[in-house]
Amino acid sequence: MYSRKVIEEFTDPKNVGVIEDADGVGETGSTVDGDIITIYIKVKDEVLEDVRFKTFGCVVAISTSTMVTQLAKGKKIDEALKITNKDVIDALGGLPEDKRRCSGFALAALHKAIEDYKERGTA
Amino acid sequence: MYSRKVIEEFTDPKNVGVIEDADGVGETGSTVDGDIITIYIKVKDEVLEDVRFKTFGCVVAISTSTMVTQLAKGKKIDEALKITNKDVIDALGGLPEDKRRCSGFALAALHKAIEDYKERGTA
Amino acid sequence: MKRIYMDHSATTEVDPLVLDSMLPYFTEKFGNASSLHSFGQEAIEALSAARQQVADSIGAKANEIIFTSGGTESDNLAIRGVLAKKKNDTSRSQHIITSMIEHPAVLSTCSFLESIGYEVTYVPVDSEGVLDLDKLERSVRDDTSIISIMHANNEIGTIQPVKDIARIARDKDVYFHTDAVQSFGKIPVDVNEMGVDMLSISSHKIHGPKGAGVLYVREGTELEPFIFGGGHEQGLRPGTENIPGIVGLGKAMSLAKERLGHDPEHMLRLRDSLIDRIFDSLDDVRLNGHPTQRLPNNVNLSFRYVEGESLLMLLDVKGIAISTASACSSISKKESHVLSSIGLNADYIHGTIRISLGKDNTIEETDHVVQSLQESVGKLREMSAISKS
Amino acid sequence: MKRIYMDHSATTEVDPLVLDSMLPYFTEKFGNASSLHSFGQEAIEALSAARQQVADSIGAKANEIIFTSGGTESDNLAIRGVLAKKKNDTSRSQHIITSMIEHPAVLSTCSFLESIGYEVTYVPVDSEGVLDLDKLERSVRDDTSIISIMHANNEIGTIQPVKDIARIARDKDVYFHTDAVQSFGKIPVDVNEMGVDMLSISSHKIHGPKGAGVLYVREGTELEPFIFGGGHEQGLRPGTENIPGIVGLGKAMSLAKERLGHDPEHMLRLRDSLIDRIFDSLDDVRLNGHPTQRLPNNVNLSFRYVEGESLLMLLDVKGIAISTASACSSISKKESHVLSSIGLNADYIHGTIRISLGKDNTIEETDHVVQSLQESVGKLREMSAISKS
Ligand SMILES: Cc1ncc(COP(=O)(O)O)c(C=O)c1O
Ligand SMILES: Cc1ncc(COP(=O)(O)O)c(C=O)c1O
Ligand code: FES
Ligand code: FES
Repeated sequence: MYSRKVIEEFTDPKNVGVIEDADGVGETGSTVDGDIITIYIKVKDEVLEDVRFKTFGCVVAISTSTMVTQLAKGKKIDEALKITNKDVIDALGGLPEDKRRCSGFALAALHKAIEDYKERGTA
Repeated sequence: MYSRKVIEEFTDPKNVGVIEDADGVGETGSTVDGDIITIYIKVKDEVLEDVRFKTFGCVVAISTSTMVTQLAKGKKIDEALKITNKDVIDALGGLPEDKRRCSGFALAALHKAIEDYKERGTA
Repeated sequence: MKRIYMDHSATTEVDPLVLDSMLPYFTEKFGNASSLHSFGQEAIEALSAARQQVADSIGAKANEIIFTSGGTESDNLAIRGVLAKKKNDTSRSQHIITSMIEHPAVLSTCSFLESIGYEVTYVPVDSEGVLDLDKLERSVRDDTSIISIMHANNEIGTIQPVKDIARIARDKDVYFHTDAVQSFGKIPVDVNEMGVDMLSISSHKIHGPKGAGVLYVREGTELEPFIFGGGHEQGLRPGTENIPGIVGLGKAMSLAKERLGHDPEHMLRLRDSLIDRIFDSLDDVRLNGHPTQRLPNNVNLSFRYVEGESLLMLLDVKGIAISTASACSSISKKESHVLSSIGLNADYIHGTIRISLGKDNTIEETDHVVQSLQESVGKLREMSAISKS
Repeated sequence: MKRIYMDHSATTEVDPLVLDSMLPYFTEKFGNASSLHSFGQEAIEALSAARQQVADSIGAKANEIIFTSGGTESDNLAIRGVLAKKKNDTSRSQHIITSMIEHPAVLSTCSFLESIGYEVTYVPVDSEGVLDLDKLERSVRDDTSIISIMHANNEIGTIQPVKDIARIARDKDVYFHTDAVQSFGKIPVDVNEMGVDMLSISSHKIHGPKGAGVLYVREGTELEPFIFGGGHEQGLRPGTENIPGIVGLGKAMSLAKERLGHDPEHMLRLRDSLIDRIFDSLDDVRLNGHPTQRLPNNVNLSFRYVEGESLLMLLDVKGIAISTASACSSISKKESHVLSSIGLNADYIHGTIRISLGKDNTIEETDHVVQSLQESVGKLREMSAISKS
């Protein structure tokens, strides 16, 4: 059902954790649905210097979370915003059809974190 | 499904044939139903000296035919009339439930043959 | 005594290659295909591979294959599935067309449907068992939902003109289901060539295990399940999948498809030689069904003055296994609806047997059968209360 | 890596003795039980022997045993069979009683029946999953036809007071069907002790092959088939009998019955030690279901701050096979209706796993499971976006 890559990322996730002095935080999901993804970003010169996540959720939620952090980390914010859902899925070697819905949560959380960062900047 | 005895009697039936100068002939069944049993008797001093059959029909029709002739042959008419359907079935080591109906045809043909003999006598 | 099995239309022995393919799924890869763990994944992989094998064998796509417990269930699902779906579409739902010589799986389903208010037209066949296409065409109504006509008959082996039926169905925009339980593996079965919307297959008739079957459902055909439970098989057939059975079925269908260039030809040679020699050696015999438009493995004969069950048992004593009518009804000696539908005389009807050949039958076996038939028919005719004279 | 299988409520490996008993029926004694010849007779003998084994294992008579393709079909047949028979008996037909925690085989059947005009009462259960007997009794109406309440639940293992339910049903003159798919082989199942009219069993849950099941039907219970075809199984289940499957089922039931004095005790010991040690080693854990009135092989636990599928997969990577909810629905991550019915908090509901033990699991395996659970739950909690702090 899950690709080998999904299982690899899931069992050995990178960038797990909280950034205490994050420049932006984004959260998606709800405990009722059983999935919550929080993404923390640290920005320097418009570059995502650090990206971390905390996820309560299924295999897809966790593996997309770690993949999104890996794809985003080191990228400029503009470039990071260009990461598509398809990029995430491809990087994971595909996802089961019936799990496609949840694959967008992590990316959405990243977008929210970047928004949060931008809002803070303009505040 | 069929007892060993039924198969034995069926594959090696005794008393097959026509008695040309029979003292009584009885027939049951119809070609439409696919079963016709004819029983011929030869009587001497009220004893069934010879009993023969011709049967077009299923395994039960044939095996009860030969069994009825064997049970009746050599018996006094009075005694032959006392042969019950159960006697025939027991002598065959039992018959399948759903074939019980056809097991009475051969005995009925014997009764008809005896009737025929009696009618001829009174004629 | 070496036994001779010539009742392959009733059921077949499982091919050793098929059994081998099944064995790992009983004790090692025994998972439930609904489980997420590795045991479940093994089951899912087996299921997908079998589905692909089945699809490839009939020119279908994998997502068009629904696994069932056998031919009977497949027939029920096809007909009742379509009707259930169309239930609320009142203009197109009340009427079903089938033939007079279908298997009980279709006929009993139709009687049930009649009992709950549907109307069924039973199209007749000619004396060789071929469907009356004109009558079929004329029987289509505005409210006809489905036509279900078998590919080849299980008793007399007559092959129906399914392409023509499919054309009529398509013209009239009615679903066409065919029961290919007897035809698959004997003659080509390709769902696109044939133009069918649904097609039934039963594993145990093609050297696969008992307890598995297929309903092919063309993409876009709208069905509802008639058994309810979990959402297996695209929601059309709930219940934990019978993985070993399905694996065996997939293998059996692959093998049958591969051997289609060889096995049927072999059976055909045996069939025709058997028929010729029986006619040479016995009088008052009739061949039922179509002389050429018939399954390569079917020989259906009526012997006058002889009763079928008795003949069957005399042959059985000699180690030869054949059948009287359809295997389903041979225990209750009621008249075959197929033989009455082709107008066979009562004279002959009771003396009918079916010899159905298999790929492994040999010419030597047919020699033995011809000789045994001659002896047995002779013996029964001598004993018979009716005869020529 | 040696794998540890603890998902026996989903399916079980076929016992080697069971497989041995089946093997001859694939390739040697492969006849169709409807055939009159010797191959058919072998099949009939196998069928009768299996029927007797099944009957003996549940205290029934052979003629009360109907073979089906599995638990789902048995459940469908029981409920729909009774209703079909009573269809014309208008005073007693419109209403069905079941529980809120039945298997989808019963619940989906009931929704279907609702969709065609029947009324269904879903009796609630308490927080430990035990049926509310008062509510059950009060829900019986003049037009109630059947009560269907499972013997033991597949997710949380709670055992229902079937004797009490049977008493109510008998008092009110309503048929009582129970789904014993999970209970047979784990706790005593005797149809007379229990007082049921109908009872479902599935072969693959008790070390028998997939694709076979039983519906026990008490003599005198009036049913109609819901699949149509030949007249097999007393007219209640048409289709060529799956002889190898049925033989395996008979053997599996015999073995389970024989081992009833031993296997469940072993599983119970493992179960309780597993529960104790998990509670010792982890916080924020809940045991779902009844503490004592539960299947000896069922451990259903909720871990707060953790999601079930993730936990399942981490364990799978370590070679441990368990399940999240009922195997049937684990692929679609919808909330378990059983866990909502017992009022489990959303907090816990998503972190629920089921460990279902088998007779061959060992204490060493449970050691490994306890340790792996501790590691995996710890890891996921560290990763979790929600937690105590
Ligand atoms: C033409 C036809 N259809 C359907 C069936 C039923 O198949 P099964 O026995 O697998 O249910 C049979 C066999 O009995 C058959 O010959
Ligand atoms: C309680 C219960 N009933 C019915 C079923 C359905 O059985 P089967 O998978 O054999 O159709 C299951 C198993 O999934 C079950 O656990
Ligand atoms: S994130 Fe909801 S099921 Fe995966
Ligand atoms: S005599 Fe009629 S079936 Fe036997």
